[in-house]
Amino acid sequence: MNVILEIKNLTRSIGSTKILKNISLSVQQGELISIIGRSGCGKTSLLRCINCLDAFDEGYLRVGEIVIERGRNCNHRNKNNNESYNVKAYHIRLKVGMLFQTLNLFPNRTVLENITIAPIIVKKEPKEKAIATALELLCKVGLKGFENRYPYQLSGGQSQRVAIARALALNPDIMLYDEPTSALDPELVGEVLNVMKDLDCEGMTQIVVTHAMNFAKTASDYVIYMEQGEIIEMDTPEKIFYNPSDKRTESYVRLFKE
Amino acid sequence: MNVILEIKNLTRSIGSTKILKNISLSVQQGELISIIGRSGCGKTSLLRCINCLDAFDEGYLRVGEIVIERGRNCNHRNKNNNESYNVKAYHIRLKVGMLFQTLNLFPNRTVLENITIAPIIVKKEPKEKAIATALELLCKVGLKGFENRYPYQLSGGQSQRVAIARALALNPDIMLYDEPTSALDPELVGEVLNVMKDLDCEGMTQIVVTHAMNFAKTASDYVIYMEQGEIIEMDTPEKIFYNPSDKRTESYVRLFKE
Amino acid sequence: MKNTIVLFICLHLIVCPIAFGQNEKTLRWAADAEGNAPYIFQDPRIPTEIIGFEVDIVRALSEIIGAKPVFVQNQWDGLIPGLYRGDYDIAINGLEITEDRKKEVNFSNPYYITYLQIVVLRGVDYIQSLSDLSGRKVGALKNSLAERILRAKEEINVVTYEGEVNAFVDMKNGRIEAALVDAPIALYYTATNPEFTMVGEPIGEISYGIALRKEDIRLLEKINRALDELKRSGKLRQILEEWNLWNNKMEVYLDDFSVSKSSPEKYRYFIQSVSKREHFAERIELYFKFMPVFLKAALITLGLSLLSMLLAILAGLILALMRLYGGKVLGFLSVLYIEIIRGTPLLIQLYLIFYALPAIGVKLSPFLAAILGLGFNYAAYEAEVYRSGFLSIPRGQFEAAISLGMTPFQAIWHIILPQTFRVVIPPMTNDFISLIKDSSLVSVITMIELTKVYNQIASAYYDYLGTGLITAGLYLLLGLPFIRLARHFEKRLAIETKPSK
Amino acid sequence: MKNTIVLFICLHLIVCPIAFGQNEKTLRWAADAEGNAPYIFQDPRIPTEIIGFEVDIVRALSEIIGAKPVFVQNQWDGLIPGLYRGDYDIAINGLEITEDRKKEVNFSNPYYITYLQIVVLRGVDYIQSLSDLSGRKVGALKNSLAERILRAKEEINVVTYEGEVNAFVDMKNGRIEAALVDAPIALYYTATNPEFTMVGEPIGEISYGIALRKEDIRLLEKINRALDELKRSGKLRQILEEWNLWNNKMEVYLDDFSVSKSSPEKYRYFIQSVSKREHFAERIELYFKFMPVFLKAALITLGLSLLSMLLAILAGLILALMRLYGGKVLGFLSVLYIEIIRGTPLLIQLYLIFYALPAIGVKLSPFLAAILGLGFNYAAYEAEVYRSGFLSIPRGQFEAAISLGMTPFQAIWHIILPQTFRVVIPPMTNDFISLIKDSSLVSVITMIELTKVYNQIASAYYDYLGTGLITAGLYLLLGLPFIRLARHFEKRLAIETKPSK
Ligand SMILES: Nc1ncnc2c1ncn2[C@@H]1O[C@H](COP(=O)(O)OP(=O)(O)OP(=O)(O)O)[C@@H](O)[C@H]1O
Ligand SMILES: Nc1ncnc2c1ncn2[C@@H]1O[C@H](COP(=O)(O)OP(=O)(O)OP(=O)(O)O)[C@@H](O)[C@H]1O
Ligand SMILES: [Mg+2]
Ligand SMILES: [Mg+2]
Repeated sequence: MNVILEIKNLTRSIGSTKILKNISLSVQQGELISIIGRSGCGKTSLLRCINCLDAFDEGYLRVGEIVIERGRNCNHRNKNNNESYNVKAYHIRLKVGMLFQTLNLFPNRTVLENITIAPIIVKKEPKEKAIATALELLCKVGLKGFENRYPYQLSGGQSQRVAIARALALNPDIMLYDEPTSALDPELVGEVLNVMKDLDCEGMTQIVVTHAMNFAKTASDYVIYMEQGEIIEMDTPEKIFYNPSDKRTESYVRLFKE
Repeated sequence: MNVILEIKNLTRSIGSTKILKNISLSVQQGELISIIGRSGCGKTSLLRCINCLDAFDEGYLRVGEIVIERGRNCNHRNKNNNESYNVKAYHIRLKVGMLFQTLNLFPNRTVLENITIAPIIVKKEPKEKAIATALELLCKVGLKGFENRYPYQLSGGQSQRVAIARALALNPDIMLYDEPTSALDPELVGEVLNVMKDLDCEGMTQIVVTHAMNFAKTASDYVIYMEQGEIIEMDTPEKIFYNPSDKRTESYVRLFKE
Repeated sequence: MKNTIVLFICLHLIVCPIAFGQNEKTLRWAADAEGNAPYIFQDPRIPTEIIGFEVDIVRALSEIIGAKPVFVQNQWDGLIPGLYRGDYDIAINGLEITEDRKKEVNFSNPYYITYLQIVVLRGVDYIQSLSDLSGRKVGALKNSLAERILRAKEEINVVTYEGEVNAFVDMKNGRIEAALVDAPIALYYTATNPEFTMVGEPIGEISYGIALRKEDIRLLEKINRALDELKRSGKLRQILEEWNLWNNKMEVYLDDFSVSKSSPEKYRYFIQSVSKREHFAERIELYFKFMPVFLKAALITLGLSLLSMLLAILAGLILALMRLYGGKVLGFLSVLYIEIIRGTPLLIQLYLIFYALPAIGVKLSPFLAAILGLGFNYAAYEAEVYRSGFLSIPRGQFEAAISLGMTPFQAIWHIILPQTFRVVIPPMTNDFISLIKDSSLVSVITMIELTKVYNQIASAYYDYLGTGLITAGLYLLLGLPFIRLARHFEKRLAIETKPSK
Repeated sequence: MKNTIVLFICLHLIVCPIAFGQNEKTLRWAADAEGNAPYIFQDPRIPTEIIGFEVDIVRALSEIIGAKPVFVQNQWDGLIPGLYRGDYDIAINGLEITEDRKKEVNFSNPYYITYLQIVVLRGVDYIQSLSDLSGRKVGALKNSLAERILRAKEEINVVTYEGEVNAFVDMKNGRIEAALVDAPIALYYTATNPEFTMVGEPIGEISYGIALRKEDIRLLEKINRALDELKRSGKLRQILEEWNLWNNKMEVYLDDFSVSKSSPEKYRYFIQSVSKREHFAERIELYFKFMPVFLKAALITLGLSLLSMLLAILAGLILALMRLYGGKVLGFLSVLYIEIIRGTPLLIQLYLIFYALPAIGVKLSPFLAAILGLGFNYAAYEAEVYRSGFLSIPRGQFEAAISLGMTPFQAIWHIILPQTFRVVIPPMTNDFISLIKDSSLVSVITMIELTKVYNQIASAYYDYLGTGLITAGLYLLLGLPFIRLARHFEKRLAIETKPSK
């Protein structure tokens, strides 16, 4: 199969604290991966590194054919190649979509504009087509009729769904979701889940940070358990939840089986 | 028993759409109430009205001995008494604490300052005492050692817990939580739940908006189900989840029993 | 001020010796329309037109030469520097032919010869001649023939003035008893201000000539030949008669003692148009008549301010982007520009652009120079305003934009910049109002804007207070629509961008 | 400018007739230290001190009267208006007793009588007396006795100047051949500038007197009595001899023909201190000597700017809060204030505060008036800057604060305001830099700040370019620490308030 995302020995520190330690990971095209772990274990940080929003200190990152390598051995080369880092990061972000934990909707634009602006500017889609896609997506996340509202006129859950629609509108190769259902009621969680499953069928690669264990259990091909900036275990849901190989994973999943 | 919060026929419209319709509610001291309902049904709006952040159009609101009455019949009186409205709102907010869905931490202050500033300014607590309380609360929510961080240095779940601690530091008579555990992993949800239960034992009145049905089921004295700005049903968890009297409630709770 | 003036003089000496080729098909002539009747002044009925006997002479001359006359406004003091800057080819504005001036410029043959005249308040019958002035306070224009003549009589207490009008006002207030002024001014002023009257015989002799650059020998010859033609054909006499300026000196000069041929129509036109009105209502009417000129000047000030502000807003944006996202080199250049431009006076910047740039071959029109000077000065300030706007936008917005696949530039342009408007509008409105006021500085580079027109009209109609209030009001009004507009924008933006909950 | 000057004159006429009681225990005396040696000028060695023979006379007089002399700096042109504003009781600064001036003020008996002297370039031996000036260009101070005397000779081509120094400079440049100036100036200037020399006999007679308000008859008597005492005791002669100013006219006036009693120590002191240095290094040394004075003036400008900015920042905050949260009435008042103050020129506001407020009993010191004028003007601008800052803070911050039980005021003060700093610092730095430059306007209300000191020193040492560059550099430097400080703050705030993810 086709490994679309590959990470090797990725490390990121802020000041003296390492918030990502020696992360290695490879994701094949079309997989749906869940990341679980305690609050503050580095899930968001990992997603931000994959999307090149934060630069890592050392390690290897490949998305499609684009490779970014950093670290002690190639420090020197990279300093001169700063320009090329930015260009590569740009091309990676073109392939990768992201839903932020803080949503970051554009407050001065309507829901529709929030969703269509990137396709129009980045992909040079004709306006009509962008609007049609946007309306379809809004319908899917249950926000038909909200297209002319401004973000301040939305409830928490509505904002979250707009942000999902905005990220999906670009139809990226890889989608990163940071707690996509945190503000949603169980009914909507189901609907968003259906959207993701559809995308899974269409072959999109998806990585979901989530605290909803049921979701991780039922929907994902693989589950990653993180602790203190490290990937402890990555395996199928069955293995992770019922037969974890690491003790730390075991003690974590036991917590909510009780 | 002592009815500490009473709402009668409260209505709030934005433009032509009514987002809260004819809300009536009475809460006795020491109760823990959950509010559930679909995204966009008006849960946040109701909390904001109780905390006098948004003014309602018509209705009656009593918190402790403070009464605010608004509406067609008393419109005239209230216009002249705008001053007194602000004063009353201020006194209500003194009694009521609130956790925002968007958290709204103060970005230019450390975690400790975020928590201690209100007690020091509002309650004129001595600084040492405020700090002691704050450290205790941080410990309770699992954030020992984070007191000198700035909000931008926190993860999503960490921020949420700081916001909870900040609201609790004032030790209000009534606490309103807007989705207090949305960004927390199951382990932390349990811990926060314990904090709430402790407070419940200490006699604090608490109202929690939540999508975590388990939480609503197990922890609360009463559950309120809202739909489209209306309170459909308010009853004990057992009744709401296993024997709802309204069809709409039934169809909603059925959704996630499957 | 003193220091800036000294600096100016230094700059001037550096810059002025450069001359520019003249265009053969047009005759660019300069004068100061902030002058007095009957030389060159604003038509009291159609204040957008300039008229005067010198205007007529220039028209007639250019017809003979076969060139199109193009009027260039310049401050009287700057008429000769302007010649050498190459802004025009000739200057004509009651320039007396004196030895001093002859050292700097070439003069044509005189086109008019006149004399001095004593002016007193009507009813002061004890003054009838120069000798009656002994022991009295008498006013004269500073550095004029009149002053020299009066100083020659020791017993006379001479008071000198910057403009004749000031002398007349002082006379009315009783501070002087008589004034000795050029005859044309005496004639026109007394005719329109009946409380004054001319007394006594003509005194002295004054010749007015057209000033040209020393090196323009060929043009001088042409002008002199054309003047001869004017004299010969009787056209010069006709012009002077129309303005009621024909006199014995001219009779002798032109050797033409025949009877009058033309009636003084233009003189009458002026007298009828300007004659002092005593009623308040008529004064108001007069103000209404000025209005078009004021409005036109206000429009120029407005256009100037708007274009400068536009430039400042654009250049400021570029500077701010350079500083924030341009890396070390561009960022440093931007900071350097900002600090140097903010640190030095606008006046000197304007002067350099207008008078020093031609030395390196860049010769700008006053309007363009004014816009560039004001615009690039304010750009330094706007850059900082933008920067504060950019800093106010949460970083999450930028991250969201680039994670949607935008380039950093697209993110800034489409996402961040529109959100800064709300924050930058109030300080930019501040700066725009300052700019409107600062725009009056550009009169140093010969731009005619509101303040300049105020000076022109006030001195032409001898009314400083009323026109002064109108001018002040206009300045205030100029800013208001933009304050309103800014407020309107702010309100709209406030609706659109209420912070999401 | 013309219009503002006319307005000033109007204001002045309204304001000046008010007199103020004088304090009997101090003698407030005014002069312009931007003058020439030997009258009143800055000590070349200790530039913080003012010295001069008039200083000595005033000291001696006050000792006799038994009052403490208090020096008040005032522009020379404004010495008489200042008297009537009540800023001081006497003015003494080479004021020639003339008929004109006598109409406005009372003069004491003369304290010094002198004459005019011809000054030429050394080596010009064809000029030895007044009659040798025929047919030549001769310089004189405008409106002075010298001018009147020269004008009396028709053959002389008189060139008038605002200050004697300008005449000397022009002479060096060959534009005039001689100058006729007051003897003390001739003496001191030629002594320190050996390329010039005095020639010929004393010409004419000039008497200097002390000017007082018309109504201060008693003080006049006191002063005259004290002057008599000075004359009688020989103290006056001693002072004049120390300054090398004793002359035949004074011998006659004091009827004292005895031999010299004191040596001209102070004259020598001055000559030795100032004598023109020809070496570059020595000139630099001279600049170093000026430095303390410049720095002191820079400190005043700085203090003035800082205090004004502080006021502007505080008042601006109040205005912004009124506008944003003050309800209809306060909000309207705030908008009104902002628009009117932004819409009218600072110069007029300063003048009103200084000259019109005393009419309603509020008499402010120049320093205070300057701070209030600048501060309240800039407050209007800062108010808008604050407003933009407030608008940039998400409403959630305010809601979080009040839901924690804060009053709206507490929420704004403790939560919102600190967060606005980041946004308001760049535009406020802009405004502070503008304010430093605008602060030079306050010299119209007799404040001595950097620009004023520059004019004083430049005219005292006849050096405009060098001192001009120093001044310009100081202005630039004044702003820099604040730009740095602002940048430092910004950086700190940027760390603290990175938008939370
Ligand atoms: N700027 C920073 N400075 C210091 N520490 C930081 C900074 N940003 C993040 N951290 C720390 O890095 C760790 C990982 O943060 P991250 O946001 O990735 O957590 P997370 O797994 O997403 O948690 P959550 O589930 O609560 O969102 C946290 O402990 C956080 O406190
Ligand atoms: N300013 C506004 N203008 C128009 N409609 C608004 C505005 N604010 C809120 N609404 C609407 O009011 C309804 C109630 O909003 P509210 O935030 O109370 O929902 P909620 O129950 O908290 O939802 P969630 O669970 O998604 O947070 C929503 O449908 C929302 O779209
Ligand atoms: Mg996270
Ligand atoms: Mg909500």
